[in-house]
Amino acid sequence: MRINNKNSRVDLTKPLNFNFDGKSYIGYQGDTLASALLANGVKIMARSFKYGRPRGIVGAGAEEPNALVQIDVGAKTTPDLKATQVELYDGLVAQRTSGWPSLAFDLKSVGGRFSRFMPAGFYYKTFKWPANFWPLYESVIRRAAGYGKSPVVPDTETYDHQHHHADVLVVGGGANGLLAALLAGRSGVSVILLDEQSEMGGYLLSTPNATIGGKSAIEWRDGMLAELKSLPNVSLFTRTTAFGLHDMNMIQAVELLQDHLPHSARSQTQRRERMHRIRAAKVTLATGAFERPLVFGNNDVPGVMTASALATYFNRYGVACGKHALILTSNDSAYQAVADLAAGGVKVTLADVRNEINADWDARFKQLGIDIYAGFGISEVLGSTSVTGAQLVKLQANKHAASGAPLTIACDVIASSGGLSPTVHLFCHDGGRPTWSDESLAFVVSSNGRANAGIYCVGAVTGEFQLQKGLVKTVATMMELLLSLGKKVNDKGLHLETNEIATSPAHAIYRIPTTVKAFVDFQNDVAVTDIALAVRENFKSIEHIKRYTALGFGTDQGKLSNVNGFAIAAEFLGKTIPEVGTTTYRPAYTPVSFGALAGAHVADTFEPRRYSAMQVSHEKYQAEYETVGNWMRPWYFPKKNQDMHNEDIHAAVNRECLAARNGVAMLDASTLGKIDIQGKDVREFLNRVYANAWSQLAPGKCRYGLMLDEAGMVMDDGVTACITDTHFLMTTTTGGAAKVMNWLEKWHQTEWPELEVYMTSVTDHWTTAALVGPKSREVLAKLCSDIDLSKDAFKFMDWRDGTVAGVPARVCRISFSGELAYEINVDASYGNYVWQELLSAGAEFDITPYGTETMHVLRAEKGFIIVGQETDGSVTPLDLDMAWAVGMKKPYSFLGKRSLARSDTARSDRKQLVGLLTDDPTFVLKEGAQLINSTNITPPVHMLGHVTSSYYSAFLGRSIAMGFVIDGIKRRDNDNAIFAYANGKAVAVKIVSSVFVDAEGARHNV
Amino acid sequence: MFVISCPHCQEAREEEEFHYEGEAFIARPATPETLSDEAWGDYLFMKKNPKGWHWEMWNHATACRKVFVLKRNTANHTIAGSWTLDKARTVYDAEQAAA
Amino acid sequence: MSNLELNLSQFSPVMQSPLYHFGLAAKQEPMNEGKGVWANEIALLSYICLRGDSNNAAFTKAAKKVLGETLPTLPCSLIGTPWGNIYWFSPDEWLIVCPREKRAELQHALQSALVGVHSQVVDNSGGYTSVILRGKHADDVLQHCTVYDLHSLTENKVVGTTFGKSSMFLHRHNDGQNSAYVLIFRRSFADYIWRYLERAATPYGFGISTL
Amino acid sequence: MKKDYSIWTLLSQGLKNHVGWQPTWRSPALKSSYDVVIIGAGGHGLATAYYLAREHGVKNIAVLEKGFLGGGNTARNTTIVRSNYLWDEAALLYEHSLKLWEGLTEDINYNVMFSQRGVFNLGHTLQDMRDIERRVNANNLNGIDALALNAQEVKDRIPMINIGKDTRFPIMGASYQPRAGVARHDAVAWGFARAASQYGVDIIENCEVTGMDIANGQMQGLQTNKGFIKTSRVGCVTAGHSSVIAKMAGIKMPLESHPLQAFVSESLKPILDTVVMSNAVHGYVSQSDKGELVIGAGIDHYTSYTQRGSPHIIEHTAAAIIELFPMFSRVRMNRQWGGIVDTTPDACPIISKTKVKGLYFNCGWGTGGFKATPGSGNVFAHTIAHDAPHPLNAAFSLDRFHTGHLIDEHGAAGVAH
Ligand SMILES: Cc1cc2nc3c(=O)[nH]c(=O)nc-3n(C[C@H](O)[C@H](O)[C@H](O)COP(=O)(O)OP(=O)(O)OC[C@H]3O[C@@H](n4cnc5c(N)ncnc54)[C@H](O)[C@@H]3O)c2cc1C
Ligand SMILES: NC(=O)c1ccc[n+]([C@@H]2O[C@H](COP(=O)([O-])OP(=O)(O)OC[C@H]3O[C@@H](n4cnc5c(N)ncnc54)[C@H](O)[C@@H]3O)[C@@H](O)[C@H]2O)c1
Ligand SMILES: Cc1cc2nc3c(=O)[nH]c(=O)nc-3n(C[C@H](O)[C@H](O)[C@H](O)COP(=O)(O)O)c2cc1C
Ligand SMILES: [Zn+2]
Repeated sequence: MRINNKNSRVDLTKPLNFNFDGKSYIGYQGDTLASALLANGVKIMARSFKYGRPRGIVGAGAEEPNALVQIDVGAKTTPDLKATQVELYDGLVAQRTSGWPSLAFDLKSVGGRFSRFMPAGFYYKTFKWPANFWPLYESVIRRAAGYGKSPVVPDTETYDHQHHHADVLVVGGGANGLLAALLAGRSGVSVILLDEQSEMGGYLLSTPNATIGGKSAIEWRDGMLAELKSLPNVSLFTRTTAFGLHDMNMIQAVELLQDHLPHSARSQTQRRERMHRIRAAKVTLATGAFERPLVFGNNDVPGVMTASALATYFNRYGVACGKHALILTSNDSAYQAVADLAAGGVKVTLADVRNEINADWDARFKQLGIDIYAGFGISEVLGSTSVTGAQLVKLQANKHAASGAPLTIACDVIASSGGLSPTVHLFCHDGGRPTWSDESLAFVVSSNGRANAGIYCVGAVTGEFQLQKGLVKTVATMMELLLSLGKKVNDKGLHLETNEIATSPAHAIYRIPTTVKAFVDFQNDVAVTDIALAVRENFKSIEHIKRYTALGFGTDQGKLSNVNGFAIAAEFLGKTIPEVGTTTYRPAYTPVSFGALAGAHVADTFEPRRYSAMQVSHEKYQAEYETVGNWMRPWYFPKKNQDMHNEDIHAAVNRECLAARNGVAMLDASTLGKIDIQGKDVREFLNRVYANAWSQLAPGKCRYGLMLDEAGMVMDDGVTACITDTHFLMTTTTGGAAKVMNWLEKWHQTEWPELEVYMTSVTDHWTTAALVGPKSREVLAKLCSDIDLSKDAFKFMDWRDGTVAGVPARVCRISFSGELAYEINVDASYGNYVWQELLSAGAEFDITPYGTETMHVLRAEKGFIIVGQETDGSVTPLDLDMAWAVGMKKPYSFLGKRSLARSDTARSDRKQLVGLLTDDPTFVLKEGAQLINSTNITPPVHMLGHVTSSYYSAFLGRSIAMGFVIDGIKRRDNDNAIFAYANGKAVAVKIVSSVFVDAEGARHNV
Repeated sequence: MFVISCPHCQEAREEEEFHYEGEAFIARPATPETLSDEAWGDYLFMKKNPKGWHWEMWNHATACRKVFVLKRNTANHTIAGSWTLDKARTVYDAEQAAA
Repeated sequence: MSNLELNLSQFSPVMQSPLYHFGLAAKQEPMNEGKGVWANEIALLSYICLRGDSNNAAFTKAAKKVLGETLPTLPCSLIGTPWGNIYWFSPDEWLIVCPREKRAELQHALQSALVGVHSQVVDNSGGYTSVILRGKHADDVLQHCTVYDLHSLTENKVVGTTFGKSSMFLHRHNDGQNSAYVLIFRRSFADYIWRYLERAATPYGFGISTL
Repeated sequence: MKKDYSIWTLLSQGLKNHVGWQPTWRSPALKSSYDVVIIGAGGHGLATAYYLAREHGVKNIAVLEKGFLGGGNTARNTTIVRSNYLWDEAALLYEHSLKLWEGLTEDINYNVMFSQRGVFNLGHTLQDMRDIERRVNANNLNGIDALALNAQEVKDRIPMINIGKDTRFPIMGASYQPRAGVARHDAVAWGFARAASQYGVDIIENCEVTGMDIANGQMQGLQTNKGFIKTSRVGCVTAGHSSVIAKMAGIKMPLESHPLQAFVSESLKPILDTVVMSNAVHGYVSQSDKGELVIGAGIDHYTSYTQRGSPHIIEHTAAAIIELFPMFSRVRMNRQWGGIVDTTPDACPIISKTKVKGLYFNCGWGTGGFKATPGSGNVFAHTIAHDAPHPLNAAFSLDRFHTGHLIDEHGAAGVAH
């Protein structure tokens, strides 16, 4: 029921329409969905996970275990939000996330009647028979499980990250957080203060009648905020939750930027959420505490909540959750709520498990006409779908048993307080542990216990629940923090005395004895009896109890239930609570969207796409692309065929291949890694990092090199040019470039610093056009007059400097296709220009740009390997039949050499690379086909190796392939066929040399 | 999520700027050919992998591209210091001698 | 690479900068209050990588002779010279950024001065480009793109750090009161970096500023 | 063995308020000597003890656990079970395990909820597709169920997945193993503990091994925080901590212990009924029976024993999941955690004797050993019982790192879970 409470933060002049579970309601600006629903008298908001019991709102914030709702529809729909954290906006549409067919009647509740047969872990003991029925059982279980629905269409809103570096981060904007931030701010250091809620103030917003320094709670907060806002070195963030604290005070915090706005007010150019990554020299945790309910019979009936929630709805939202409230407490923290409600016209009955009531309070209560039951507890709540009353029992001295007949109290809302549980989560994320305090009856963190890590704690989180004492300690703690930053604290004009009534000690009690189900963790239906069962079954570690009962497993992560669970476990284990300890607190403090975690790293900007300078032209030629490393490389260039469709890859590749073999074609080879290496020891350096020898290579010449890892396995390859005796230009594979660069640097820096070499990556500087084919010389000649291109002046494996199309170029006569070919390297700024010029110059010869697929076919026809396709990290040069590329006589034991001599690596009968031919020349083997001895494919079948490369060679008019075969080199060209297995079929193949075209190299020697 | 001081850039930087390069001070044998398969295999693959203080190499990948040495506790992620390769060597040797 | 300018028939200039395909020149406008973030490419500069041992007098002397200034040895520092800015990349690596017209001369001067000295001079002009970033939200945008602590980025300082999932070298650019930055990064990542920058700047309004 | 879990016992106990349930496993006092001591009460250690007792009739066995049993990687893995590995040695070992999974619930009379919902290993590049083809064919010839699918076939089975060509790493296809799936990780530890306990195995929790007594190359016994234990045979199954134990025996291992992180979303209605893994984007996802999306990341590159990693790894994994399933962008991460995975140079485990007589190691499972739990325990039990490897683990000995006979599974492993 909505009451007119002058302190309420809700603006009754701004009504908002919203819809929950198909019904329309009205709430007000400042409401949460929870407060608005309560104001509208909605009691049932969910059905419980296991038993389908009706559930209502228990808390007022992040601790809410029951009221999980689905907000919005379509692309904006979001599952499992806590109604207590959803700010109301006009037009909000919410759905329940449990209860089928409806909240009023849930089918599970039928099964729920058999709850006695469904204790913790019952599913481990059953659903086992008959064995093959498990899939059926499972599908039933699955359909029963789960809360909200995942969206089914892509998210249309966006997210990003923002990195901050601050001297002091204060987490939590309650009284203590505000004070801490102000003190830090006044000292001049950079400060960030953030709070998860829509406005700063924390619990002050729930206790408007408290006064600080003579000001009302809200006035005091406003004063603090005003000064904080006036400080340029302080940044304030609301709706911002610190959800993870990581090593060295890296805090992840997510800011909700738009979800609280009506759709009409949301902007496409703004983010939905922003993740702040805050690296803070010092962190001050002012995260407060959650009130812990007491555990009693049927404590899950809608209308049972925590006393602080009751107070919060009443004071902050102007909502009375009932006309007659029964409040059960074991401590004084609920008293203010009792007084506020009574003063506000609610009939209040107070039950306190303690036998004496603090005298001052007693007087207050008497004035307010409150019935008080001292030494009483609630044994059982009455009512099924909502509270109608409760049974009170007189507790015996030990409080574990009741004496005398219960008396029945009629009421329509019940609230309880078992004390406060500090919000220690963040403190523990990076390995910290809370300690039990018998005085606070809570797991607390010390204000400076982790000062060495830069972590300080203030307020309720430290177990100091008195407002005034807390604030005073906050000043002391901040003094220490600022001192460590070489600053002084300045508390000028801060008056911290409050109007609190001194409190009397709380009583250590967590559950009231009862004969009916009493729930500890509402969301997972964990009852006291489940914890008892777990212990009985020897799940005695609190981690086992958690895992067996699912205590604290839910979306609230046990904010309300954990400590009660630990305490009740201790009782059954006959241990003290500190002996039992806590489970591990992990991120996220409250759930955070995948979108916020991903930030900008989605879609176009998920990961870099690297392009060469010729991309502009490739676009024009409508290339299809292949991803190689981070690069986007043209895979092939489909042409429109007669009926104006694009050619398929086979037509395109055949055309491109024939152009290269018979006319002229051109490949963008810019993506190859290029490393410029200089110094007097370059040759020695190359001798060490390459398998082959470099001492003799003359300036003006190029050589192919094989690079091995220390295990002797082929790691990369490429052609390296000798520019001068002290200057070489190395090329690497496209995918291996970065790896090789680091590899070279690492060996140089760590093992051979004495070698005089420097290396610099020039991959991006040079673009490379590979001009390939019998006509390539003629094309190049049209654009290049200052290099003598004649056969003998410019030999195979030579390089020359000159100009191409007027652009300074380094031309290498090397060939990965076996054809006459020139690789033309120019400054990338001219890359696209030169590429264009070559295309025009070649037009008369029908010059054909080609992609990686054709490059693969051409090199396969020549038996050249591709590192990463022929090799997989388990292949040596000898396996590749490339002993010619290994200089065994080099003085220095080059990288990988020794490994080649290991007993297994040196075996002569390893898998070796060979050529493969099918009998049927039109049949193209599957790359990845396995090679076997016979057509018998009934497993297990002994495998000889596999097909690494396989293509249709338009030039040869037949299919060709390469692959590994055990002892393959010996078996070349002997007639007994082996078989290639793929797609359930085995076809005969002959083992042949892997050079299919021009073994003697006549084609490129022209 | 570490903050690592690069001894070359002489500034504390975020972990994302660096690459981990594994255990430090695994020296390459001077004469591999004279080693047994076992000794060579140990050099190739065996790691201290301690729970506690670990001497390890990092590479300041986005900046100076230098490999340097970090002493880090693998049991609690505290960092004792970072040194250039040659300085680290002396600190490390001294520590070994002491122990 | 979408939004391409496909008209390749007329090639002028024959050089294409790494961000050429975004057609920035056509989109640029004078900075105004309407947008919070302004950027543009400083296209087609020359980038010379110089490596050598700063403890080797022969090297530093030779370098100074050519450059007119001693190479910066203070970590992460940069200095201006008649040639252009010299950036400290590592104890044995510098990047010299100069106008294209000076490239050949500078490269040649360095090479001849360093004959016989253990060093490396490499032209990387095609491999890099620079972007200038301005506007009242320039800092915010950078905070979206890099993990580096901008407070530590004083004048005359250059740092190699992250940009999204790639990397860049970053320094402040003296531009009156507003903070302005220069980003130097590799050609092949330019498309990614520009898209990332555009995306990060959207909430503040993104404009292409006249240089 | 006493088979006392069934719907009937559940009903009868239900009527008696469940007061009659016995401890799932006994917690006896530690004896001063044992025939065999297993270090580490994770799934593998408990399985080892179970098979030692059941198949090799070893009587006097203890399993020592420094914390709570099943609290190591067994407690924190994303539970993917498959056997579609590339090389014969690995494939046959994992398939042996998969076969045991198929009968495990009955075998140990404990519902491990083994759910054969199939596993997709996505391919995003031409080379991925070659590797997939190669692996699938090898699997078939080894008698392991496996299919190679193209992008459309993947889409047909997983309607939510994004196979658009506009993505950074367009999905080109996948390998699919229908018999693969997931299981309830805790149940595996508890079920094996219960079964082993019923065979008389002593499981000692909160008992940390701190040292070893070895005399002339022979195991004599173990020092623990609960005192000395005499034994001549010790099986070490301590995953991330294996190097630490090895050091006690003066042995160096080819292991590095890295953080491996995972996270779960809030609980959702059924949305994904299979398991999807991608090496290229570094993420994998399935939905548990309770409804949360269970998501695994790539490993952190540094070594650590803290059971935590760096947040940017999780951030990247979230991005990877959105790349595959753009609709999950608004789904929220509920909890994140890490484990300590013992990685080897060839991404294959070590199940081996050592140069210390009576000391055996079972480790190096890295990011992918949960699936092997029954099989690993089974062959390791054999190795200990016979002081000689089972044929299925002969290839996984330590000396492969000296001979060079590595079993390079990186291709098949990558994100190996
Ligand atoms: C995040 C994550 C995701 C994974 N996902 C998968 C997956 O999807 N599929 C898959 O197959 N695998 C996966 N794995 C790997 C898998 O979890 C492990 O390989 C497997 O669980 C190892 O089991 P274990 O019993 O050998 O180790 P553990 O379960 O770690 O058991 C080792 C035990 O040894 C104990 N111990 C250590 N030192 C001592 C000592 N000194 N004294 C006594 N006891 C000691 C530890 O406390 C621990 O309980 C994943 C791992 C992680 C961390
Ligand atoms: N009776 C109660 O239920 C109750 C609860 C809390 C505090 N109090 C009292 O209020 C007074 C002030 O307490 P305080 O200032 O220490 O705490 P507080 O509870 O007043 O304020 C803590 C603030 O931190 C926020 N917060 C918590 N974790 C966060 C996170 N991870 N990210 C962002 N924000 C987060 C909370 O939303 C809250 O606004 C004390 O006297 C205390 O005893 C009472
Ligand atoms: C398959 C799987 C599913 C899990 N589901 C949940 C879950 O729904 N809720 C939860 O709080 N934790 C869940 N966890 C994580 C555990 O709570 C815990 O974080 C993990 O076992 C690591 O232990 P630790 O965090 O205590 O170190 C899950 C863990 C695994 C392995
Ligand atoms: Zn550095």
